[in-house]
Amino acid sequence: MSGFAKPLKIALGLAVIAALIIVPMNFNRYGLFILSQWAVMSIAAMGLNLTLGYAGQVSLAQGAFVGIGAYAAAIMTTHGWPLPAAILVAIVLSFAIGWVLGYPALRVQHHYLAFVTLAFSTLAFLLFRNESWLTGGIYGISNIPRPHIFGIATNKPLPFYYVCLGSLAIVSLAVWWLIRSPWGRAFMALRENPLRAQSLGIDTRRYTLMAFAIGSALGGVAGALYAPLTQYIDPVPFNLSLSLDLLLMVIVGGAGFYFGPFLGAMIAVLLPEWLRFAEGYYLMLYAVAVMLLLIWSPTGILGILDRYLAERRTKAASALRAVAKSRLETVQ
Amino acid sequence: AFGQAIKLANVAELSGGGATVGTNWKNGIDLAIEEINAKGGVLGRKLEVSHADSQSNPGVARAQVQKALDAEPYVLLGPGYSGSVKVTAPLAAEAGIAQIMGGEAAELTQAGNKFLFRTSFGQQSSMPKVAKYIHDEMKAKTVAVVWVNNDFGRGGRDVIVKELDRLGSKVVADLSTEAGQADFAADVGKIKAANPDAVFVYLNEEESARILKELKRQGVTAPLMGETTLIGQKVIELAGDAANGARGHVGLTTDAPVDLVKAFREKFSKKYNYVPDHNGLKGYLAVYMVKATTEKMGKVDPKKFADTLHGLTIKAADEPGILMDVTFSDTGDIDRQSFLVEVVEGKQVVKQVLPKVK
Amino acid sequence: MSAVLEVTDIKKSFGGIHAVNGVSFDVREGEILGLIGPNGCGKSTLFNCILGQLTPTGGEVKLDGQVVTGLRPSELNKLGVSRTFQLLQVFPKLSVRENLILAGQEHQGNMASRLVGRSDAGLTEAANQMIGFFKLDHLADEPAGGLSYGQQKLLDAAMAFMGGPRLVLLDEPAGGVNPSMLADLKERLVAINREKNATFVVIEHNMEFVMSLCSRVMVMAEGKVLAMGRPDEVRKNPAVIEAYLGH
Amino acid sequence: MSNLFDLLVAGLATGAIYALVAVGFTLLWQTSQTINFAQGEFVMLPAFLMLAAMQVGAPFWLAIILGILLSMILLGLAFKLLLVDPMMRHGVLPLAIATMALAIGIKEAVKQFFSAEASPFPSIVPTGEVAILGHAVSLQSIGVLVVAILAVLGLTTLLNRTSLGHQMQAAAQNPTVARIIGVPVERMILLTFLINAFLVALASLLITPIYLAKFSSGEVLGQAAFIAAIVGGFNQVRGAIAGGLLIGVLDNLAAAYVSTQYRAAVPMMFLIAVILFRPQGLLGRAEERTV
Amino acid sequence: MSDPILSVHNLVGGYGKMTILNGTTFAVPSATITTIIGPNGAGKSTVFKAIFGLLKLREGKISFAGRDVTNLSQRALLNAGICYVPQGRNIFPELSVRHNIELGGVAADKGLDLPKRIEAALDLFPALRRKSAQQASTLSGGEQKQLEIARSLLLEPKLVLVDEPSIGLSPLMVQQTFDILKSLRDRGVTILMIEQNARSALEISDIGIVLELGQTRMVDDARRILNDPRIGQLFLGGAMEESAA
Ligand SMILES: Nc1ncnc2c1ncn2[C@@H]1O[C@H](COP(=O)(O)OP(=O)(O)OP(=O)(O)O)[C@@H](O)[C@H]1O
Ligand SMILES: Nc1ncnc2c1ncn2[C@@H]1O[C@H](COP(=O)(O)OP(=O)(O)OP(=O)(O)O)[C@@H](O)[C@H]1O
Ligand SMILES: [Mg+2]
Ligand SMILES: [Mg+2]
Repeated sequence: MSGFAKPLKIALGLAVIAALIIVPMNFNRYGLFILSQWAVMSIAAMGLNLTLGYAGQVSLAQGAFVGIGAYAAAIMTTHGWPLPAAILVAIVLSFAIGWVLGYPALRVQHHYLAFVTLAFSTLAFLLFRNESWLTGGIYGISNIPRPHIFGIATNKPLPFYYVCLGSLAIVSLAVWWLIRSPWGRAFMALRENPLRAQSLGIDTRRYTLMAFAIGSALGGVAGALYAPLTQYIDPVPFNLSLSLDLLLMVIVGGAGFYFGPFLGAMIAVLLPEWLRFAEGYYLMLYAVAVMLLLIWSPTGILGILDRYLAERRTKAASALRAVAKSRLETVQ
Repeated sequence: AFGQAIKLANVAELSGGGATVGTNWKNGIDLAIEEINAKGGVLGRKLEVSHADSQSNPGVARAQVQKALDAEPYVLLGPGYSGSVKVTAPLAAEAGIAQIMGGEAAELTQAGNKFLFRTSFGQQSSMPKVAKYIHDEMKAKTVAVVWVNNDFGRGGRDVIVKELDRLGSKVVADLSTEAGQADFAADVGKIKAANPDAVFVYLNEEESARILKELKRQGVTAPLMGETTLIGQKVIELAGDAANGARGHVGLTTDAPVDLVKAFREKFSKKYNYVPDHNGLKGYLAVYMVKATTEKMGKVDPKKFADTLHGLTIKAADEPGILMDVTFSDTGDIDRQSFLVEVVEGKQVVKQVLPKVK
Repeated sequence: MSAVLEVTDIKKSFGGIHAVNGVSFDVREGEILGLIGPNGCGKSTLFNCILGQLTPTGGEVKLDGQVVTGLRPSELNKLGVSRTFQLLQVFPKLSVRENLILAGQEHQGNMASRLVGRSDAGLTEAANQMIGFFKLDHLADEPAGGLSYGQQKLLDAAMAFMGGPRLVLLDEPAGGVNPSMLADLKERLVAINREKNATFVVIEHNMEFVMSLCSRVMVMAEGKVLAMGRPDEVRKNPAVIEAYLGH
Repeated sequence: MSNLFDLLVAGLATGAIYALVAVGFTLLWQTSQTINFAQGEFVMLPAFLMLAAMQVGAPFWLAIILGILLSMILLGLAFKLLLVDPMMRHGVLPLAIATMALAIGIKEAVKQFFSAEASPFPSIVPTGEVAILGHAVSLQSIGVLVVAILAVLGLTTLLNRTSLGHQMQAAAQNPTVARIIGVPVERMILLTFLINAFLVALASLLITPIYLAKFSSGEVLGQAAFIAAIVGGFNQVRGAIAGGLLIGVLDNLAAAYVSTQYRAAVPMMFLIAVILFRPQGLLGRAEERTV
Repeated sequence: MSDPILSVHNLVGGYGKMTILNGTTFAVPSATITTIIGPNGAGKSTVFKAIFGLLKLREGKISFAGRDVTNLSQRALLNAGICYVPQGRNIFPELSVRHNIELGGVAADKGLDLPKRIEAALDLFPALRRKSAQQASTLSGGEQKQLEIARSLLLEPKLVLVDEPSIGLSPLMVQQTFDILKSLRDRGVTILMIEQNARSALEISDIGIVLELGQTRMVDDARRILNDPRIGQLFLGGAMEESAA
């Protein structure tokens, strides 16, 4: 990056953050709800981006982890536990289950792995639905309370939006830290060439399990926020289609790009809402929009940016090559 | 000549698992509004409705209802799925807007919500009638119950099992099935093995048609009892011969021996090219409930709407759009005549008219 | 000199094919052992068995007298054994520098410290030196997948040295590498061998390279050891000429 | 015991349907390394094309021909040109996601332009039943099974025995090299998708009378077929038959002997077991050498 | 020597915005073996890709047998009589060895007796015959290269572009491969080869080309290049030859 780009980037980031804090203050309840949903889905998608985008482990179970987090939070908070405790439990639970789900990834990859996780996601749905003693079964759990944070009630949409946004901020920072640490590089090594990675001392087993567990834990966090957001949960929203939606967010945003999930969640959560003017045709339009986007840039929205940056970089490199001295000439 | 339009908001299952339900409901609403507006509207004002899709997902339903309420509608229509009703009813109540919905789960109107109204019998009022019929008329000592494992099926199953138990009929097979299930061989095999005196079938229309075929294929002879979803016209069309002999309790049916209902069916199929199921009727009624209530108040007053509708009896003679005389209880439940229907040679035949409770 | 690596009666078969059929040999501390043999005689498979990439059907591998058969490749690497691959194996989307940092990072600290420590694990300097040596400077920030064949081959070799290994198994490091670069590479190997007392086993079909580099040469044929000895002895061995060298 | 036989027969009948849909998955994988999440919708759509043709007055036979032709144009040619071409080079995932969106699009379009209701569909196989060992077996199911087996036999022969088939596989496994040695890669890919389109149209014709024509019927069908394909072996067309029949039977046995509430879980657990202990699937071919 | 059958004039192009070829120019006479040498990353393989239409050129012209063939499709180039054996691993991993070889004949003229040529190719590489039913991916590195060479022998080309055939081959196999190339030349086929095994390659070549930084630095008689001390020092690893000798 050239010298002026960095301050520019920081300024842009600050502007976006300020906008996310200030602009929604005069949104109506619906707008705030959708924006909160965006924040929650961004968290879940960030988890999947870690598992899939960075570590290359295809998972069709992220929706199930959102479900696990949501049920953990719903059950605990309706029994009087505070939300932070519930989030903690959601994290631990999804981390542990994600870890176990990672084991198949040690044996199989790619589409096979996708189907193991798909099966898991179906099993999770059946458990949510059939184990009524715990989950309320098909009737679900209603009257999920929203928390008091520092003594402030978040029943109203705006305060709860800030809860979601704050959580998103914390998660974003944690993920940023993670992927720029050597762990992030090791995750990418899993994705790019696990064979070579092994022979360089990278404990591919442990990193694979970690990638699954951490990604799943973020799914759990998202779920634990989703429950108080809708204040009612039943098994249906956590079926396979949520996992597929999250996958769509990651790919459309740009798998393996830090900001991909934010944009992907925007496409998946906000775009259908913008298209609602088309009434009965809105989902059709949405489908077409997603296809066009992928036709335009199969590597996702950020793939376009990446291509642009790569071009700039290679231009510089080829200029270097053009002025490089021939060895034959130097001898002459 | 018209004053400002009266704005209704509809949030329904227009895509996802409940798309058929929601689409029928929406079409019913549109038909009613078209009729009413053609005849001069309500109190001289036109009706307008906005439709929003809940994607059969409670979270989305909540967002859409919020959006609808932010626009301050006169009355909120929908949703149809009980879960979605549960998540949205508190919002409407908080906004003080009446909500006329399609859900049938028993508990919906039992939470003391003063703004929620049904368009059909709740399962708590229909299932006892069915149980009584199975016990008294079919003389069934043993019953097999087949239900679809979603909130609709599960809700009905829970009430009927309790009722049958109370009446002394034994449930010998309690079979859950999946929405969209295609293969009922195993379920029917289990019914056959249990050899019950009667079978209660509580599935969606298409699955009903499939299980009817399979019951016939495996030669199950026990009498079949169900709800509208077992003996509706759609099912008969899809199941053919296999539907013959099936019986059902019908709160609302397009085949009711009522002229107004028949006329409705004509109009609906003419406009949309298919025969509506009971959800089409429910949507249609919901709009006429708005009309009748408003005319009763003599003004468009969202705050007083719910109060007025509680305890209101609407007579078909006064308001033909309501199709049959109906009374609303203080909890928002509905009371109306209903029918016991049997499929005979591909036609619904009314065997019995069950009078209003009160 | 003691044996760093002892391989006893290693066997590997795929279905009915006996790719490696009972191979035993020692590698002495500080030596450079050449491994040659006709195509398909089992050299790469032998490497894969030693390194835990394949599970041998039979036999035993000892490192410093400890049995290491069954250890995973990453565990062996942590014990100081590194390797290169015959077919190109780099991380195509990571830059050349990132490839090299990756190659060294697991040898710095432990897993927890790598999470909180420096993001380059303090390896940028070492990586840059390596880049300089292999003349990849102008490509340091390019994705490795965009390198030419020979450059990727060199990068693969460079990665093997990043962790400061004591035993390196090189599978055809010279293939596709320009002869003058190869001369540099050879010097480098010799230097590391002398200064760090690192041990090498080199599979190569480039006879000049093998004969001038190695202190001993092992010849394989059809999954078995055909000959073992000093380069000049092996070169004159009629069986070796017949099976491998030609003329 | 007779009950068990009934279950097996019913399971095989359902399984045959899964198999017929799964053939397309395995074909696409083997000859283009793509995964089509809209395959269920691909099977749903042709029936509606045929219904539409009949609504404007075409006789059934003509509607079938029109339906197949239209499917090959829409689901074969257009699909290949518009979605597959730009995305294929970028790996499995982008196209998989695009086909997910396509599935939504197809479903919504059918719902919007046709109906949200299920419609009956005429059967080209006589609707009667034959008695096998004293048990009624529907002719329709037999028809589906026969066509599925023929499709697999035909495709296996094509792919494994003919130069055309080898070229199709080569184009999938290494398109650049295939081009270099003169394989008309574009044409091979087009052929793949045309065959798939023909197969789904055929499947639609046979399955819809049993499943009913409904915009949402592709969801269940697509997923079941997917699982069948994996269980049978994703990289071999023949896997579809084994997987389809097995999943069909297993599903029925699970409902009968395990629990109806958890019936969907049994094929899933079986799937997990297969993948973990025989990842290539029952009839699949082991993955290639990696080191 | 006869007229050039292939001439490459002022090629400029690369990958994306990256320029690799900076005006590469050379000509290859008919029925010769011409070897291109140069450091890693010089752009040798890129030249081949450009000739074979796999790389969009920004400038320059390629003519073959008097015809402009710049940016033609691969099939058209094959039909014109050019065949290309790329660097690295270029097999169809999940097809059997035999099917891999058979695919080499896809672009063959009707007149060729393919079954016979396949047998002949398998005769040259006994290892492949032994493993003809195996999946190609299970072959060893060198065997995979043999497979590619065998595959390329099915056609009757006028010009063969072969990129570093010796990588991974045992000395015996290298000899044999070079012998095959020589016999092809003797039958009038033109060979354009890239080799890092430069000494052996130049020994069987008629012409040598030195490529550096995407430009042709020298085109000369192969012997003269082989004996040029500067070239030896820079590109042939002069030092190594001494220590080996
Ligand atoms: N696919 C690619 N994308 C981007 N850059 C590339 C790509 N392939 C090659 N390059 C660049 O082009 C330059 C020339 O590559 P090329 O493969 O032509 O070299 P070469 O002369 O064949 O080298 P070698 O002897 O190592 O095979 C290299 O510097 C490399 O970085
Ligand atoms: N997964 C496998 N399945 C079947 N056969 C295999 C497999 N892996 C290797 N082989 C066979 O084992 C033999 C040895 O292969 P290996 O790669 O070890 O040879 P190599 O000595 O390294 O040859 P090269 O010099 O060509 O690299 C070969 O004949 C190969 O066909
Ligand atoms: Mg090898
Ligand atoms: Mg090259």
